Amino acid sequence: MENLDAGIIYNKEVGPGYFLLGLDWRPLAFKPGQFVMLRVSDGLDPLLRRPFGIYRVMSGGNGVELLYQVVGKGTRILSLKRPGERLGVLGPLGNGFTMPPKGARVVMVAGGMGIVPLYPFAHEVRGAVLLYGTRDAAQASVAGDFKELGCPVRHATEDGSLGVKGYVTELLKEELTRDAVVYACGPAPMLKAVAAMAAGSGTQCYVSLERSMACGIGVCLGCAVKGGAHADAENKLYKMVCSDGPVFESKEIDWEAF
Amino acid sequence: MENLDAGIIYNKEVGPGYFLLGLDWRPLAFKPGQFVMLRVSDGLDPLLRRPFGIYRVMSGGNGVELLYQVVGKGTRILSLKRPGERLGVLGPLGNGFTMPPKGARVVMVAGGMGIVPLYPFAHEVRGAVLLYGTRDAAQASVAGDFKELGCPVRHATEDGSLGVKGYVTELLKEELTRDAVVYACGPAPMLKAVAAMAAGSGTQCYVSLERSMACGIGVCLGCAVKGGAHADAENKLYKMVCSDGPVFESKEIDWEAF
Amino acid sequence: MKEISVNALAVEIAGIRMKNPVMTASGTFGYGLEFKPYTRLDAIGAVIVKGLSLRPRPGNPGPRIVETPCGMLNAIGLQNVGVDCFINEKLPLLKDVKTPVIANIFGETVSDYAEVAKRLDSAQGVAGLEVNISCPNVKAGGMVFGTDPASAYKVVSAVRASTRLPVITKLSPNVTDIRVMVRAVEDAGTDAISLINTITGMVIDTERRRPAIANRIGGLSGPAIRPIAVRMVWEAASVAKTPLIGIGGITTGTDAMEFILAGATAVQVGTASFIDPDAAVKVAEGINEYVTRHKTSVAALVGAVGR
Amino acid sequence: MKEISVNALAVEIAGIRMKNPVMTASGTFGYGLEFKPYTRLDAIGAVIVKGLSLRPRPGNPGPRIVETPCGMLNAIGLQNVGVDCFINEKLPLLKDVKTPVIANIFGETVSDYAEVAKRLDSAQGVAGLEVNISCPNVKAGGMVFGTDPASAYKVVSAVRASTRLPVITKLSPNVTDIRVMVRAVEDAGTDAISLINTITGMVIDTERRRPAIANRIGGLSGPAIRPIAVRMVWEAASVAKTPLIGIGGITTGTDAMEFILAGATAVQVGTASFIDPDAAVKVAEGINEYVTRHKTSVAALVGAVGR
Ligand SMILES: Cc1cc2nc3c(=O)[nH]c(=O)nc-3n(C[C@H](O)[C@H](O)[C@H](O)COP(=O)(O)OP(=O)(O)OC[C@H]3O[C@@H](n4cnc5c(N)ncnc54)[C@H](O)[C@@H]3O)c2cc1C
Ligand SMILES: Cc1cc2nc3c(=O)[nH]c(=O)nc-3n(C[C@H](O)[C@H](O)[C@H](O)COP(=O)(O)OP(=O)(O)OC[C@H]3O[C@@H](n4cnc5c(N)ncnc54)[C@H](O)[C@@H]3O)c2cc1C
Ligand SMILES: Cc1cc2nc3c(=O)[nH]c(=O)nc-3n(C[C@H](O)[C@H](O)[C@H](O)COP(=O)(O)O)c2cc1C
Ligand SMILES: Cc1cc2nc3c(=O)[nH]c(=O)nc-3n(C[C@H](O)[C@H](O)[C@H](O)COP(=O)(O)O)c2cc1C
Ligand code: FES
Ligand code: FES
Repeated sequence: MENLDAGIIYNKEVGPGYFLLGLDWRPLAFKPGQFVMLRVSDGLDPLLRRPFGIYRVMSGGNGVELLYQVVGKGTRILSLKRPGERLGVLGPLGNGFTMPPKGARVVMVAGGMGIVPLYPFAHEVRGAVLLYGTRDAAQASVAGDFKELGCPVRHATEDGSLGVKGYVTELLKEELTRDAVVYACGPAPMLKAVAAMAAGSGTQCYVSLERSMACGIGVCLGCAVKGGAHADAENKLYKMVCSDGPVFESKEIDWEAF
Repeated sequence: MENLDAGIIYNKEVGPGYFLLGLDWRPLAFKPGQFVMLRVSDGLDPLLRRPFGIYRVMSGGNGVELLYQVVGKGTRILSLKRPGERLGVLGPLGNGFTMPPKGARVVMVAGGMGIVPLYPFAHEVRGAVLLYGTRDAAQASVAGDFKELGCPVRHATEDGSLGVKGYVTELLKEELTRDAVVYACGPAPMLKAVAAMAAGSGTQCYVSLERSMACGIGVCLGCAVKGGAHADAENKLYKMVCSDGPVFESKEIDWEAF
Repeated sequence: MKEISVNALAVEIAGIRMKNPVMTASGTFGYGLEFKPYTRLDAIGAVIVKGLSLRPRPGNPGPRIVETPCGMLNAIGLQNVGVDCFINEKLPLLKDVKTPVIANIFGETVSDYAEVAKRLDSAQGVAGLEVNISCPNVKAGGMVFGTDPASAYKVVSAVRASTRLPVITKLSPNVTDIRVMVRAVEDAGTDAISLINTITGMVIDTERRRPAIANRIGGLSGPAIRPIAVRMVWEAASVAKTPLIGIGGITTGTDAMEFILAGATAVQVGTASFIDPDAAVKVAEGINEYVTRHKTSVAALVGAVGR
Repeated sequence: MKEISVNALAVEIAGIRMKNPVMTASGTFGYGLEFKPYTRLDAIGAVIVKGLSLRPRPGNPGPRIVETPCGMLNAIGLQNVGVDCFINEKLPLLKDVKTPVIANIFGETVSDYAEVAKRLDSAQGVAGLEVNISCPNVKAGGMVFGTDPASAYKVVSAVRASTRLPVITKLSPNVTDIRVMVRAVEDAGTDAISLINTITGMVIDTERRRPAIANRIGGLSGPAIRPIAVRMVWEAASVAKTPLIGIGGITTGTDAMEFILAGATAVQVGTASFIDPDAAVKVAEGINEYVTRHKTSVAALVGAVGR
């Protein structure tokens, strides 16, 4: 875990509103699914850091790449940063993915920017299938990186411009076999649906969650999600996405409250 | 008076911490001594605009130039802006300089960045002498622009690296004749000294003042300075630097309170 | 500029009809006239002018303002031309503006307040009064009235008895429980309530080791205080019987919608007008965008956040 | 890192000796341990841990936080492991840290407070207690005690009677007159006073038309509130007989100096530790830079702004 200023090597738009950010920071080690807290402004507004998954080690190994989408104030400011500027980086943070048992059929489910933590995961677990839901074909361009890893990719798009028309859960139905292990990351409604389907078929399922964060290191207690039936002790009712997660087994979470 | 977004044509360091900012905005008209309020941040911090004098029309006439020094948060942010970015501009604002009576011997006194409003003034009143106080020779490089206008320039530097060693008021002593009209802009202690000297010798003296500003248009009543003996009516006790000034005859000001 | 759909935006406060819910906050919009070069006064819901007292006031010595994180601190000291000068010299110039003009008033004593109200009562072109019982920047009067329910009651009763104009009371946020103040001024007969005025604050110039503004303590305004203001409107709405006007750090239509959803019928734009003299109109446009996109109206959204 | 000159920075609060005046604010520094990878705990004046209650508390449902202009709103709901777990599991791990550890305590009733204080009294490694009578995010207790002088008096008296440890009382800013609260808790025997806790606020998610945090109302912290906090310390200093600890939006040494000049003997760094887990140490370094440059000491500057 480091707390330092990293230099920007590149920060380029690679899809509609999607940016690939190359930092000259090479963490000693990181697990797929871990994230960093980035300070996007030197000033006091926006005040808080923003969490971003680690996408991959830069080719050549001189740093890491993050992949992000512009959705609000902080990411807009980030998208205006240029090579040579420096950013506060805190990380790697969080637990990262638990590796699947040997021989399991690994199914990755991503919605939109949920693709990010799955890339380093796919890098370690070669051959996993990726089900990828996006708004349209343009948004899905990142899938190319997964194909290079040898992952079969199946697309669902809201506008039907690539793969099946509709939600990615349509694709999951066909892949949900007993021997599967699901790894999912994406918007809350998608995760809820995935968790429900996995529970229905008794499939083991890991989800990577997102919550607004202030600290990223488990101390502000701001990123709480309610634990599921397994959350017994009263003071363990809530789990912190940043430090207990961001990856949870889906049965650890109270999906009603999510 | 306009309220618009202007594009940055250039923003280059021309001296130690001094920047020349070229904007693609050409005001219909402006008077020497007028200023603009610049919005340096799209965000909410820093919240308020910052006032800067209009230095001159860009060569070619496609815009105007401002000259500023980095002293704090807002000017630091400004110095990082690059060509193509846009800035909110409100102006031209303020009264500007009253032109000297025909035949008067015009003496300009500048301290540091106080040089800015005097340039367009010198441009109209050719041949005025400039007494220029800076910390050192490096800071005084802007004087070249005045020499091009044909202004005799005499320097005072705190470290003695150019002209006389000490304050610019040393130079003024020698120039304070009865037929002189003084135009001064600079830090408060300099202006106080200049006003006192002018009062002592009965010389007419105009000063351009600086005060923290919120609105720049006379409505927040934040930039008040106390009027001198001439401020009679109770509700006219205070003058607004932005709308009653920034240029005042020195006898209009209560220098004790300044 | 998109056309603002009048019906979806129109609101009424104490009989004052406004084409949209955006008013200018007192002390941040001069006497209105100063903004003519920069904005369309006709596109603003109502213009509230700088606080007026019985006699002209010179205001406080400088420095009077200092910037703070996402806000500013001011101690202007209610500098103003006095109610008579306002009536004779400023008001006539606002005659052609197709927007209600509301006079913000202030006194050092209860009878001052009543007298200012009386003089404005007979003036042409004043749509209503806003009673400032909450200015933190003057020694006498001001905030004392705004933090003590009994004093507030007295001031508002006296103003109420001195005018037939609609009376809006502007509350101070510097209290333990805003609901107590709401009840007091409603009992005194106010027709509407605006909140919040600035929050008392202080900045110290550490290099000079003295307060950054000459008055030492000033009033904090701007986006920094918005969450506090929204909370106070929400609390006030839980007991108020009269319409509320939300104020504090509004810079966009979305900001304004927070106040409306919390229970305000209208809003005021203050500090934002310093940063952009066209801010009030832009806020109205933003509200228009919101209600259009949500296919609803401002009136339907007042207090719609649910409790 | 420059060497911090110990003598010029050292202060003492109620018998607690600190190498510098920078403490960590409760609820923003966990139980201290979490920060070991990111900062030098030994370089902090004192560590104040998350608020402790008699029994463990699960806290509020999410969302619990939302960003605001130059600040944040939180309603954590005082989630904590409970005083016994703290004593048995957390405290022993802090044994080697060469910095006083202060326990922040909280109860739903007066006797809860007293009982928590009693249990900590016999614990090894607790240098003092900070009594939180000002948390806005829980229904019972919390802010009720902090806004009513009589209730505050009761709580502090009960704690005072239950422990030999130094007692610091942490005041709520949500009051009309902080001086009244200062007098009440001093009468009850507090050894020092810390202020301010968060200011109640609200943010509305306009798209969803509901409060942005599940608890609806939360506590505002961060640079946005600093001018309010400085003003309250300055006001408190005009009547306080015990040392004050200034809190609210401190991110730099200069910010801290504002509080010290206003009358605080020490300061606490809160929200800033979320943005930079090394913030408290950096604030101490900034204070060191200031006192070195001005050739003076912290102790000499307490309240030096002049009135
Ligand atoms: C562990 C973790 C890993 C993440 N990894 C990535 C990533 O690799 N790439 C990427 O593009 N995004 C990622 N996100 C989401 C990213 O943090 C948010 O998009 C970002 O913080 C938004 O900041 P903003 O200032 O632009 O938006 P804001 O102006 O703060 O908000 C804009 C919108 O985004 C929502 N939002 C704000 N913060 C979050 C958040 N933390 N999580 C979810 N929604 C939020 C708001 O509710 C609002 O609707 C991750 C989030 C978490 C918690
Ligand atoms: C009418 C007018 C014209 C000006 N013209 C120019 C110009 O042409 N070129 C130029 O470089 N500067 C000019 N200034 C000064 C310039 O506005 C300030 O330097 C700038 O606002 C500082 O902003 P900041 O955020 O960098 O500093 P801050 O972080 O706000 O403050 C840094 C330091 O600057 C001081 N300061 C802040 N605002 C002002 C101010 N308005 N006037 C004086 N001191 C201030 C502060 O007290 C502090 O010591 C002018 C000021 C006025 C009032
Ligand atoms: C410079 C300044 C002057 C003000 N003068 C007055 C005034 O004369 N009367 C009044 O009722 N409120 C006055 N206010 C308070 C504003 O009307 C408003 O209540 C407050 O600024 C909060 O809104 P804002 O955050 O949008 O600025 C003043 C505020 C500022 C910043
Ligand atoms: C997330 C969070 C949790 C907090 N928890 C506590 C607490 O348990 N006990 C307490 O006395 N204060 C608590 N506080 C208040 C802080 O200690 C501090 O008084 C306040 O945040 C103002 O300081 P700041 O602006 O530096 O953050 C909490 C603040 C935050 C932001
Ligand atoms: S973000 Fe602070 S505990 Fe998770
Ligand atoms: S800056 Fe607002 S009146 Fe001058």
